[in-house]
Amino acid sequence: MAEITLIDAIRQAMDEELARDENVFIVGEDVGKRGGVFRATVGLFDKYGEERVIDSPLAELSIVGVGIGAALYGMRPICEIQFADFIYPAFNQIVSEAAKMCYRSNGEWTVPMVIRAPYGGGIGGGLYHSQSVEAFFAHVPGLKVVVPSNPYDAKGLLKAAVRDPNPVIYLEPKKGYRLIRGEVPEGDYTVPIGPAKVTRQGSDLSVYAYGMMHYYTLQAADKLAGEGVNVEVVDLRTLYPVDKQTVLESVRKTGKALIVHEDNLTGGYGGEIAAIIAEEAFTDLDAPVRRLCGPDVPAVPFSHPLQDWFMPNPDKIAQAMRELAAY
Amino acid sequence: MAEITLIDAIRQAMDEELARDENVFIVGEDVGKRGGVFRATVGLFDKYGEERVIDSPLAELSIVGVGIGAALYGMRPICEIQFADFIYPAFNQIVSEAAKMCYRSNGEWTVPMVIRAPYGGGIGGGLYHSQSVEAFFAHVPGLKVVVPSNPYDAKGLLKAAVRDPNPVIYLEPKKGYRLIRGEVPEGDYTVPIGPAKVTRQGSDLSVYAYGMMHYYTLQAADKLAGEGVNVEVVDLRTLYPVDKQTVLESVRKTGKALIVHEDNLTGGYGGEIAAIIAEEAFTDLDAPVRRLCGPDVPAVPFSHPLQDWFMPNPDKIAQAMRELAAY
Amino acid sequence: MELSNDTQLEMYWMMLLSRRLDERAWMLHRQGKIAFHISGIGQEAAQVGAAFALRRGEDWVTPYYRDLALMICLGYTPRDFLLALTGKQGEPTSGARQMPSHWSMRKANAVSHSAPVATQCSHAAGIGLAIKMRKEDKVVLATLGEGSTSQGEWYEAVNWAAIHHLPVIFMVENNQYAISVPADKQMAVASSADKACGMGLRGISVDGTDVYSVYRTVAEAVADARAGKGPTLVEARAYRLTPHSSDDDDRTYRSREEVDEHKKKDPLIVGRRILEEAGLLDQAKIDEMEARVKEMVDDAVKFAEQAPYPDVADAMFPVYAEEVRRG
Amino acid sequence: MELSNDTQLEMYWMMLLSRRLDERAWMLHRQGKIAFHISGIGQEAAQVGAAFALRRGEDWVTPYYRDLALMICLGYTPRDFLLALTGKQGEPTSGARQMPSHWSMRKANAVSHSAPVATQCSHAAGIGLAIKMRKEDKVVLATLGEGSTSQGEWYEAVNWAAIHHLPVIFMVENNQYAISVPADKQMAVASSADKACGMGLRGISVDGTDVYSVYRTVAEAVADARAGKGPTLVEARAYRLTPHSSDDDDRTYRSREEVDEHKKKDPLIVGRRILEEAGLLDQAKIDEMEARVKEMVDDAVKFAEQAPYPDVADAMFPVYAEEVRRG
Ligand SMILES: Cc1ncc(C[n+]2csc(CCOP(=O)(O)OP(=O)(O)O)c2C)c(N)n1
Ligand SMILES: Cc1ncc(C[n+]2csc(CCOP(=O)(O)OP(=O)(O)O)c2C)c(N)n1
Ligand SMILES: [Mg+2]
Ligand SMILES: [Mg+2]
Repeated sequence: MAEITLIDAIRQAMDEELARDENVFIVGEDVGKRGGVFRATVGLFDKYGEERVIDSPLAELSIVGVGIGAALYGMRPICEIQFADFIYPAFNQIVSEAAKMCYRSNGEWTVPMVIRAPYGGGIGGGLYHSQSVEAFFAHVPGLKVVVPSNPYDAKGLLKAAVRDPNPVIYLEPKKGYRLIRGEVPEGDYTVPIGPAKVTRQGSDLSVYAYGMMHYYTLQAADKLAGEGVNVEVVDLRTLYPVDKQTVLESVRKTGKALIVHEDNLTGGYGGEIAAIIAEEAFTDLDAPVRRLCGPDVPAVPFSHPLQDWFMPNPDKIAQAMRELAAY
Repeated sequence: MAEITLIDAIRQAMDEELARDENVFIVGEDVGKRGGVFRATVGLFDKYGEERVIDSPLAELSIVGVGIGAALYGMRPICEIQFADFIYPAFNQIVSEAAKMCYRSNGEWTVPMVIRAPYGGGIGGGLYHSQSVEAFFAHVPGLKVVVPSNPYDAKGLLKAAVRDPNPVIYLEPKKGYRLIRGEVPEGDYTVPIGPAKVTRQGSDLSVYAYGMMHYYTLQAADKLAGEGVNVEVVDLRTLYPVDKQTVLESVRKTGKALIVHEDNLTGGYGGEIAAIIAEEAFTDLDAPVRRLCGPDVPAVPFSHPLQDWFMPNPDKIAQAMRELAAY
Repeated sequence: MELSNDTQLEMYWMMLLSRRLDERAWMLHRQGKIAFHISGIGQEAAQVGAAFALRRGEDWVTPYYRDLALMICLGYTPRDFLLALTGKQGEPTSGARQMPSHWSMRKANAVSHSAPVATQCSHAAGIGLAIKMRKEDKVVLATLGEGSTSQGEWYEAVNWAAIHHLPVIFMVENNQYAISVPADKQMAVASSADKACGMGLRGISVDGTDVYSVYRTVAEAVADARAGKGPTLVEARAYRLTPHSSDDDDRTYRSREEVDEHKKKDPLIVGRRILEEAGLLDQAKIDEMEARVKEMVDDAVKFAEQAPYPDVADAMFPVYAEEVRRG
Repeated sequence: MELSNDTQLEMYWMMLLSRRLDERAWMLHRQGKIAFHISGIGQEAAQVGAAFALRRGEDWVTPYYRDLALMICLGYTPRDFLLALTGKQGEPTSGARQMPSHWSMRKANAVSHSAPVATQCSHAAGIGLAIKMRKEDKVVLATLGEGSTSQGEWYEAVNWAAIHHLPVIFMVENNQYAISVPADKQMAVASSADKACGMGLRGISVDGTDVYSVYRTVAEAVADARAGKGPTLVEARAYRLTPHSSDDDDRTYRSREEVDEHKKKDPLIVGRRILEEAGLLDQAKIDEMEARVKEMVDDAVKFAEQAPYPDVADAMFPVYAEEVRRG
């Protein structure tokens, strides 16, 4: 098996899905000739033509709205939002339309579509090229929200998303695009949307993370292993709907829970995981449920020292693990 | 003191603020001659003229965007979104612009504005005239999010919001517009944005609620008192920033926490309160932190039995209180 | 594009049936038997004229809430409508989840729409894109009110259709008000059709009280679209002869004289005159039609009265496509 | 609207200073000394022409990221810019929170802008509304790229300005690309100025490489706006002579021949020729100017190199206006 980067896995998934199903198409800003500003779609324009890899006008709302219309007709659009920070103009179409179409029509209409968006900080992108947006969508019944943390999952989850009959928000940890490498089979496979995954077995505490923070969490867990602390790591992967069972099983075993994300703490996705644990695993808890998250400022600042201040990293995560383990 | 309705208190606040400060103006759909579809602005067009009570084009994004521009210039806009369900087109302006202006300009620019929006179910409004939107905003640093539960607070908080130098999302429980009555002084007073309020002292469990659900919670608490259960009720009022101190003080006293809101459970605002309690009051807890919320379907269905099924009400709240008290 | 005598009479019949059904809804509301009605009275000619210009059942439609007459032309029945008004079980568009007049009819390719205005327009563009991708012979009709053309949403959708020469007809039903706000507060151009020039598509304004004029205009646009000549923007000039909805009191913002003046150009009066002048209609024929309509409407009312309410056991689903039970 | 000789020379000076500063940024990027640059090269004439048509410091501006030359005319200094490029302490627009070229200058009434394109346009409309409300003599200039006119946001803002006759000049700097997407994939009209007719305001297209033509055109629009004649849409036709940003590789989507062709119409060449023909400029004068520029740019680079990074202790504030420390 070849070892490839996260972004190559994403491109491979799209390439294979375009080849597999002629209803699949890509639409977004600069996805065509340019191959995407992160080059996630490089080569696809030449291979599949401008009708299937469409350079949209600079307007996210209609990228999604047009995608929805095409999906209603039976197509399988993959909409690219250039940066997750620019998804807000499309908020109405995602939340009012894509998410509610199935329920509101009592199942008569469905919206099989994927909305891909690179998210997250640590790349010098400042306030508007670094945001995490998962909490806005992991609250909206009718949507599925997926965040891969490694190339294998990235490819498998994206293929599953393309084939899913529902709107799937697929958030890509862009800091890891070229940093995170892993083995990926060349042929067809999917990773099911829904289940979280225990990516490291442990007994002393459970750490829940996703995307880039999952990558860092594994590094921190390695460090803690050297210190004799046995950390279990859960990659949440599908943020919505929540895989409560996997979340609860782990904390029931370890008795301690730490949730890590780079989005702002307050009102962030971690609150939901903490609440589920506090409600359903109360009697198993040996310590307060901890969250390590971005601070409550609008987003990641540009200047490097400020960015470092904002972002969780392996050291900060290791420190939080230590403290919780010692509780 | 006169006993007036929630909506009259809201109108009174706007009337007095328009009279007090010539920078204050109202902008929104049908706020002028029509006096608002809920009649919250009735009479203000005649009194202050069409330059200060502006019938906007049917476009929420620019209601907010134009409001922001005017606020940057030194005005104090009160933007009305006709139903909270229609706030999503303005999401980008609220989240990218209003919320981040102060931080991104290092304090050089600020956006003193109020965005009023009627929210919530129980009025036969179906999927798109019943939504609760607080969770989307009570996660965005730079915004303040306020939900009054009674006429006194409604007037005082709205006046405080108009005078606040930041963007304030002011959500009005529309089911209570004419249902909830209370004494309101005629003259000027404000209720500070920030503090939650213990509205009923109790010792057996703490119930956290806001808006219409707070109204129902007090009714349920009365019922429980008859059964010998002593419920403490906290009106959260300002959802963001969170008044952690009041939240924690109450649960430290009672040892049990129930959070009630009508918004969907998963990813809802209640998760944050539960998470704060699970993290910071862990050792005081005698029971799992409970949430009673709307189910995870897209929104409140229209047909009455379905609406009743969706909505929390005094009976359901009383039942949840009983169960938690018995834990 | 010549209409046979039978077709001309059928068009009048559709207007009449829709009108009487609509009037009955107002009556049921006055009687307290239904909670809400939003009316198409005054816009029947625009809707029926457009519907007949389509290959009904084959072409696609993204309608809006005033389009009762349009839907009737597509096969929506009085019984369907009464189930919606009463929120009863079996309501075909949404399982009584949506408010009345929020259409959907899969078998007629009429897409489910929400309440946030103008969102259906980018769906129409997306459907047009899919039609073009599949090289099919279909067109799509999108309708909306003139106020709704203030939404950026609409502009983006029309822009897409114009750039990609999509087979979409955007029909603005200009009834001169958006709730209370007159058209001159929505736009600085004289007619919604004038907006076309700025987006690079054909724009044409037609007397929307004359069903046959509307037919001819839309039929031409449809022919152009089918011929690959791209989209057309049609404005049908009409007048909203009723309050905005059963919740509205239009006396607060427009004079009775103004309304009465427009009643003279009621599309049913205009249509009847044309048919009488052509010798196609007389009092006897009208009496016969009215009797037939009354029977249908009476039947529908009775049917809905006897229908049960939806089962709350069904309310939780289908939020996701995999929960849809077919057949 | 006649320009004195001195003013004409001053305008050329502004273009030259901006150009050399911009070129230095590219060089610093190649040297690995800065992480990111987004360039205004090719658009200086549009920006300087527009700036000189304003009462600088009194009138308002909502700029966008390419407006280095515009900002220089408003008093932004090379040192300011270098602090932004390097993310150093004291960076005046955002405290180094924002990426470079995200301007803000309160003392010049130049509003902070974000990255999501076109959001500044409704701010401009709101500022125009405030100016009108206060019956002041000011105007506001909003700039954006031609691709950004695809955003519904922009349409809504212009619509507002047109309906309310607001003193706003919308200047589209049409550099023919939005990253990789050419203008004919953004709009179905030949010129951005053609969009004006659909919204009911004046639209005019001008050669954006000729600073004096731009000046005259914008000056006329400004005079109209001041006279209460409402907004104007100006398109300044230019060409983006560099890649989109330092992250871009424009060879993937446009030929070198095309770029070279446009280099012949470099605004600095055009400006120099005009001044030389008028006998206002010769080689000696240019040498002197270049020397002066080089000194200023060198100084700025040195200044920024020696400046410290921001203090992370300041990073948490000011999220809210009350946290702003003045003075
Ligand atoms: C995004 C959004 N904002 C506000 C509303 C509330 N609303 C419902 S209908 C309406 C007026 C629509 O006017 P117009 O587009 O002219 O259509 P008409 O009702 O006159 O047919 C408004 C403001 C809404 N449905 N959606
Ligand atoms: C809402 C939004 N979507 C996407 C982007 C990413 N982006 C930055 S600049 C740009 C192209 C802008 O093109 P244009 O408006 O023509 O301005 P130009 O850069 O050519 O001056 C894009 C797509 C953005 N900044 N904002
Ligand atoms: Mg209308
Ligand atoms: Mg451009």
